[in-house]
Amino acid sequence: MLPILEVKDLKKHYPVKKGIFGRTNGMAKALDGISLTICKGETFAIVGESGSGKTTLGKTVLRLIEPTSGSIIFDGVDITQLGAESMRQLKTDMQMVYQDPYGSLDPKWTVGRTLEEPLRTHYSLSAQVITERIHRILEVVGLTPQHALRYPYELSGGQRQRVGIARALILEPKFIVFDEPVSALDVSIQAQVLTLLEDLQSRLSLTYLFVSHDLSVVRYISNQVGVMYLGKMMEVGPTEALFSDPLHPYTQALISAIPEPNPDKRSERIVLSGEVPSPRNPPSGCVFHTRCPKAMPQCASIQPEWLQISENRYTACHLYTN
Amino acid sequence: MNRAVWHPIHAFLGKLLQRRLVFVGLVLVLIWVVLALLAPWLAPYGPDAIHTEDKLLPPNAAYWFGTDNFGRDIFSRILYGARVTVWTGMVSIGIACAVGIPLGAIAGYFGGKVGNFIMRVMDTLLAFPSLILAMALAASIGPGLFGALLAVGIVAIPEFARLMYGQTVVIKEKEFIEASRAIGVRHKSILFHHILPNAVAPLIVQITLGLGSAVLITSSLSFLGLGVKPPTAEWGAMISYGRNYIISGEWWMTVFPGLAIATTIFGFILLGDGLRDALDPHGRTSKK
Amino acid sequence: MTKLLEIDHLSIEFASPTGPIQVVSSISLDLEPGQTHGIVGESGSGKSVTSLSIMRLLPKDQARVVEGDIRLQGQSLLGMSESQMQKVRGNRIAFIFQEPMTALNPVFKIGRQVREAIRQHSKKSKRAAQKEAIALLSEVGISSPEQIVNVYPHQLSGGMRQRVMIAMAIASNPEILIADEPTTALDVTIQAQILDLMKKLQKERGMAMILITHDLGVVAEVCDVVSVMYAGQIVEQGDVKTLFREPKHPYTVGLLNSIPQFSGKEKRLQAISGQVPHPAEYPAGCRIAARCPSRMDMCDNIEPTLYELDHGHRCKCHLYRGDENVTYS
Amino acid sequence: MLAYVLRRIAMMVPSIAGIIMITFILTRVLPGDPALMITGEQALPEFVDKVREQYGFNQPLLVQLWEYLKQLARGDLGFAWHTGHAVASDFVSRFPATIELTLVSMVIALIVAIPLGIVAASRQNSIFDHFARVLSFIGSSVPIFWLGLLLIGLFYSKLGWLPAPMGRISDNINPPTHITGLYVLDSLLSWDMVALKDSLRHLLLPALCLSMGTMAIVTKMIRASMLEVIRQDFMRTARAKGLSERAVIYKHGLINALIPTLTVIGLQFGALLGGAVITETIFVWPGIGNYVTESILSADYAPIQAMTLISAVLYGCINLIVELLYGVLDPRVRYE
Amino acid sequence: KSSNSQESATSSGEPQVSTTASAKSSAGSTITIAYSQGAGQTMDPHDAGDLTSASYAFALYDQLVTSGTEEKDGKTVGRTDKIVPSLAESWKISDDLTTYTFVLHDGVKFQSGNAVNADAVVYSFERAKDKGESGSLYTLANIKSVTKIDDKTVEFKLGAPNHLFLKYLATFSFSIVDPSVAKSNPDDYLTQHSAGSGAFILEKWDPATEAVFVANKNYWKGAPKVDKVVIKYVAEASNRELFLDKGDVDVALDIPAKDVESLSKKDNLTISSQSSNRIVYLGMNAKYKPFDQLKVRQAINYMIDQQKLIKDVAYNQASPLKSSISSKSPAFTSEGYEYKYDLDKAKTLLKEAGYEKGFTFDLTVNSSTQDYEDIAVLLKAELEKIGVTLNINKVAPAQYRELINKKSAAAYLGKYTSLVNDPSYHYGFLLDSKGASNYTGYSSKVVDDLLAKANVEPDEAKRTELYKQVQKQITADSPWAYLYESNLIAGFNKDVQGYIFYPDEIIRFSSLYK
Ligand SMILES: Nc1ncnc2c1ncn2[C@@H]1O[C@H](COP(=O)(O)OP(=O)(O)OP(=O)(O)O)[C@@H](O)[C@H]1O
Ligand SMILES: Nc1ncnc2c1ncn2[C@@H]1O[C@H](COP(=O)(O)OP(=O)(O)OP(=O)(O)O)[C@@H](O)[C@H]1O
Ligand SMILES: [Mg+2]
Ligand SMILES: [Mg+2]
Repeated sequence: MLPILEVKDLKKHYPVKKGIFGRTNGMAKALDGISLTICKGETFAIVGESGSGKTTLGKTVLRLIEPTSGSIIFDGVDITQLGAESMRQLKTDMQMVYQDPYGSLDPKWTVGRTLEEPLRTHYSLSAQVITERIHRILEVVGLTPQHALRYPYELSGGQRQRVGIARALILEPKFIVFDEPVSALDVSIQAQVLTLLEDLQSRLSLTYLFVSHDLSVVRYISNQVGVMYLGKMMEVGPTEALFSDPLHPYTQALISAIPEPNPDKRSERIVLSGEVPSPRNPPSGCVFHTRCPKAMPQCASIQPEWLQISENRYTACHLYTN
Repeated sequence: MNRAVWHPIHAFLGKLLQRRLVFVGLVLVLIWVVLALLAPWLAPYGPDAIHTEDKLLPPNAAYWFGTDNFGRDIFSRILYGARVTVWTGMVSIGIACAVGIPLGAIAGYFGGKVGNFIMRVMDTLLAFPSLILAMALAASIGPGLFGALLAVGIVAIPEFARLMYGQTVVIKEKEFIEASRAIGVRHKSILFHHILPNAVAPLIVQITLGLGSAVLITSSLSFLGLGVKPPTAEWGAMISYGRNYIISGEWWMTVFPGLAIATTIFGFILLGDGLRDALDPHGRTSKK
Repeated sequence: MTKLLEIDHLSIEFASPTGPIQVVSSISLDLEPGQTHGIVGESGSGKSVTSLSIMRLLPKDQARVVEGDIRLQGQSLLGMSESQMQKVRGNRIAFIFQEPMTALNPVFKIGRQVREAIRQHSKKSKRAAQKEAIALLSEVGISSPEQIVNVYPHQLSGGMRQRVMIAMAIASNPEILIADEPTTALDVTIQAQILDLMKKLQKERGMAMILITHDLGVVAEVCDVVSVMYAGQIVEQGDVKTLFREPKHPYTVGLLNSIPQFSGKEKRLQAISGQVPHPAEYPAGCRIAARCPSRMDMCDNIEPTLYELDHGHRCKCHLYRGDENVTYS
Repeated sequence: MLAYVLRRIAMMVPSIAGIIMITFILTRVLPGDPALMITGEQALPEFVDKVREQYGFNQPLLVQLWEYLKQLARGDLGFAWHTGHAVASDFVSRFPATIELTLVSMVIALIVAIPLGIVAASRQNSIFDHFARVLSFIGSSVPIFWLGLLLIGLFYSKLGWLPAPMGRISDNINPPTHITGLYVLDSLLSWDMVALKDSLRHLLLPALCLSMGTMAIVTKMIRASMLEVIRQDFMRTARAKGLSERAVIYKHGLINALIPTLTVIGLQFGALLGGAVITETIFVWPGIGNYVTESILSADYAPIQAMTLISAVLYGCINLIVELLYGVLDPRVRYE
Repeated sequence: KSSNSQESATSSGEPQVSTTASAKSSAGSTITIAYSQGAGQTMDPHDAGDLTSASYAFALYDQLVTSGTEEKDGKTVGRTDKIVPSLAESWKISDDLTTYTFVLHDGVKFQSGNAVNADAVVYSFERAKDKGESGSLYTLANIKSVTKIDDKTVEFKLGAPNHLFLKYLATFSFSIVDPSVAKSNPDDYLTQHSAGSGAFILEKWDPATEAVFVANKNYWKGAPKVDKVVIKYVAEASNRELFLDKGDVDVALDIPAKDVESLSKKDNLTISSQSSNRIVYLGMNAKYKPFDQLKVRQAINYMIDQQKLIKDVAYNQASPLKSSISSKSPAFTSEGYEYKYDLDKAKTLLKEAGYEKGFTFDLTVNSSTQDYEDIAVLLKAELEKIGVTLNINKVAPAQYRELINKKSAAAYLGKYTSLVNDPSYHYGFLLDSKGASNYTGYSSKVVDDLLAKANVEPDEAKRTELYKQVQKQITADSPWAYLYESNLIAGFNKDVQGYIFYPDEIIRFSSLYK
């Protein structure tokens, strides 16, 4: 399949400011050399614990955050080189859906006005066309035209998230980044949104970058999964393969940590000790070695390379170095 | 809370009227505004009409609040004074808004060196005790109504700039702002259509409270002789004038204009406080 | 036999501008010593209100118990004076809150806060309490407790804070530990650590536990008994294994079908349509009727009772009226 | 920490420079010819010119500014011709009076406001709460100059309970040994009870009058932040430990509620300095406020400039102190 | 020409001369006086330019000659137009009227113990010459030289005969200071310290609050009858009254006219309200339209109802002003003053001047005097009747001084009190076309010539005649509208004695006792 997005060695380092004169002493490496390829029509999921850089990755790919280095090739164009205006126009192709269904809609705007904004920003359309498109998109996401007149506080969380999705869809993009779109929602609503996303993808042949920390959701929705830890990619692979046969000890631990509601399917659990270190002060060598149950002496000093294990499977771990 | 089905205005009014104190405030402010508007029809005498034969009369049937040393009717003067007060309040707060809000918004939204500079200047202005700054300004601009309201307006600028700055900094971090940027909306549009409307509530509160302090500062200036020119009926000036008469027992020359000032400010403060509660149930806007 | 804790047809109302709103309706549950009782349900279903009412920590001027009772070893908690209640809180019943970020006082050192929990219900000296605090912290898996007692909450990660909360909760050896979504705010790997810790402590100390969560997986792993709440009511209650193997209530079934099954992608998710109503708009009759795939006409008007099935398994659904023996799959 | 303080002080420099500029410009556009005011009414024009030259008023503004800066650099605040004294010596003799007035007002305000705010918040909508709220509303609505007049009218002229509002101590009583210049403090230090009593009696009305606004605002702030704190999770944690409501409020709530209030208290010093201008006029208090009013009315540059400069420095220092206190009270804030 | 030594005997009105006085004074007595202002003051007699500082100078220092007093209705009243010896025991005036030779009093000592001798006099005049305030007077007095003849004798040479030279010498500006103290200290030492031979010694001075003077027990004219005089600065008139009434002060100056009546009724108080040299007028600058027209200025004059002003503004504590000089001045005449309140006449005049519809003008008033505002308010109401709109431009003292000094006020309210009670001095400042205080810019060749002539006219009767002509001319030209002559009002507690009123408004507190 054709890659629509290729990210190569993407880095985002935040200066850590201290003191009132804002002297920079150190860098927080939110993204530290991420590479990945997403093919058309596919869902690429990013999982990882809090602070691992998932959101940063999602936003950097859209250049909502300026990368420190690396390239982002979207549809054959390296968008890190684009000027502000061309980047603005590219927004019709790349969109974003946010985690917080409460914070991502302007509380003073009706749904209709929120949906109108992207159209008005990019096209000059007649009021009638705009209304039509709004109504159409509302139906697409499972709302009714009446919802256009509502204010966000009059909607439930699931409905708001649908509005967020509608806002992203109304420009008919090819590629959408979802930043934890369901983690703020109740299970029953979460399922509604997930099925909606599935439907939309198949109907509109969209490509998703889906950020989540919930492995069950990721497993359900994605074709490819990337596991991140402290700004680095630990493992990438096709979903089924990765879940059934995780390569990296971190992936293994993550998968085993998920509570399983089915009492008949419980398995032995690997409980990781300690917590995620700060990206301002990441461990040397393999960033995971401080918590790794299989850590070896060289892990503390040598940074493992990005290895291709089999056709689609990559990982960075010394277990596979030879 | 997200499932509230009321219309926002109904909800707002409901909350507002729930509090009796706010209602008192609203009524007080409205009374003064109405009195100011209708002063020429309500006042039994002209504000400067001299009746030397009736000078220094205590409150009586003909002169409800008594008369001053020229036999001017204190009641009429207070009514006309309301016009001066309403007018200075509106114009000076208008000036403060017109300058302070854009400055704060620009500094908050774009930040950087310019923003830093703007806020530094505002902080510098805030470092002056406001009354002393107002006095120096009023004296520099030259006494009179114009000088006073300009001075009061300038003194209030940094507060609006600071408030708007704080609001902008908070709002611009909200996801819906980034969502708009993700769509490609331009900065100007974001500032006008997203940030400003979301900052309106605390601004309204600040305007209300600002009106209260404008009344206070204007009357203080007049009291110190830096405000309106005689014989303009202004409350602070009336008190200043009347203070010499307290000792000889003519308390009405001081007490009534003082009550007028106090009730006006009281009204604005109650209203502002109530608006804050109604517009922002968590009272978070009160802090920077 | 008197139960350790007994909630008996408890109903709670909140004051609102438009009149009182009942957010918890006639809830009953029992807790045996050493048992773990899970409460699951969607947001707003009344889980936290129920748990806070046991501690009598609901805001007095807003919340009111309109019906029912809560008994601790037969003694009514609702009838206690405030000072008697203070002897129960933290001593016989302890509490862990959802947000470890805000549940600790930001301006006091960890040591002081743990000490306070210790000394509140014993006459220990400050010294002794400090020692005990260190011991407790190490018991909850904090590696260098001597240092941790001297730091402030903001210097700790979420997982560490939750451990501190647990240490404070077990300080007086309570008979019951109520944990309101103790792991929701935590990462999966940390969540696993904390759940492990809680299971371990419970076993060691023989505490009974009420675990509130919306994660069915957590319930399945940790609890013995589970109550499923919906719109202020318990709709299904029973032994965890039975309930998860054979969910009876259409809502429970829907809930289980809503979770992406981890073990395979074969099944498409089956979402429950619609959403939880606001407490002010709870319908008459069965409260789930509008969202229920097996809705019957009677559901709209007649509220079902909690029907007893076997092994203490209860289900609040007209499908399980005694006369008809319909099963749902 | 020390480095932080030094850096903070360094940061005050641009702001103070700004203030020097603003004041300089403001005073120069003040209408009124100082040379005319320096010389008496009978002075012949040639003597007026002589004075103009002597003080450099005939120089271009930039030169005057430069001269002023040079003079400031020498630590010389200039000469106040309207009193005929060096500004510095005027300040030395008047500032303690203002400081004393301001501090005592602040103390009064806090003594009333803190308990009132706490009680109001912990018993929201109780009679205490209503009382506190109404009091704070009234406190910020009543103009000082009016209140002052009424207070004098009542307590001095009508009732005669308090001494004449004139100066800081009665004529027949010797001021306490000069240590700090604050009579109350000095008389305590030198254990001069007669002076203490008398100076307190003199202070009472002006300080009360000046404290009203601050009292109102601080009450309101304490109440608001206490209400905010009461909602916090950690308060519930404290209750869940079995702490009594009192302990919860005073041990856990108070300090958290005080922290945000600190800023407001710091800012209030500025307001008090402003309020002192009016209070001092009304109560004939021999402080700096009176002095500045006179200076503004008689276009006397040097004292106005000195006053704004000093109040800006004071303001900066108070803010710094507030910030440092913040660091002490709130462990989340640390300065290095 | 004549020795005036016998005059000192006749003018026994100097109460402090009495050597037995100190015996009467109660031990440890203090008199507290509330002044209306403390600003602008100095202790340096040569720098003094305001009434407050002037009163200090008179207490701390002596002059060669001083103002006399007279007994009137059983009260001692000061006569600034009558000169009596002080440090100079006698003097001779040369025939050409330009050389004055003074013989100093014997054995007079400064407070430091140094003798008051010819050197001290010479030094003091040297010093006065260079100071702003006294220097002006020095110039006006046209002193050419001051020479020591011997230790006791000093000779003054004038540039031209000057009939009011002795009156100049009696002003505080020509106080004799102790050269040894003044020279051995920095120049501004005297600003805050005293070095005189006067009745009082400065003990303590805080310009913000008070000045404390202690009696000079060795005062050569006899020690004062009090031990201490405390001056309190109380800006607010109401406070001064309050303090006076409560006994917190013994004397309060500048009592507002409106309270005279009520205060006089109080048993514990005496109110002294006496007509001073102060005149209050409305100046109109002919440079500005429409005041360039005589008829307009006359019309304004016809709109002045002096009786009403005196009643409603001055509460009868004033008297009508019928000339451009105080009625207590030598040579005063009200001849030629025909104005009286006449609305129709004013209207007619305006019509003739082409302002039938009236006009608008700004009246500049000084915010420091409440009377001004009141006058302005009344005038405004009056002028409205003839269609003239008066805007009251109330400004702070500094701005007021600037506006009127630069002659940029078209109309202003002014007051004037001649320190030297003589038309020559008065007009030299006010209405001579070169006068330093000629704020209306009045310039009349006739008046200038008459004044020049009068200045050198030795014969008093002829001079009086010339000054009468001056007054008539000015009244006819009407650069001013005359308002009133105001009283100086002071309040005393009943037990305070010895107050002597001087029309120059400067209080001499040395004579007070209780
Ligand atoms: N603007 C910023 N300045 C400095 N550091 C930042 C900034 N934004 C993010 N970071 C840091 O970068 C790291 C990655 O953050 P990011 O938000 O991408 O994590 P995440 O994986 O999305 O976490 P979560 O699951 O909590 O959303 C974090 O440690 C964060 O502290
Ligand atoms: N103080 C309060 N005032 C009014 N209503 C309240 C209050 N606290 C809770 N409620 C209402 O009670 C209902 C139950 O709330 P509760 O917090 O128990 O839900 P929950 O099941 O714990 O949800 P979550 O999973 O979101 O924590 C909700 O509808 C809520 O709006
Ligand atoms: Mg994120
Ligand atoms: Mg909850």
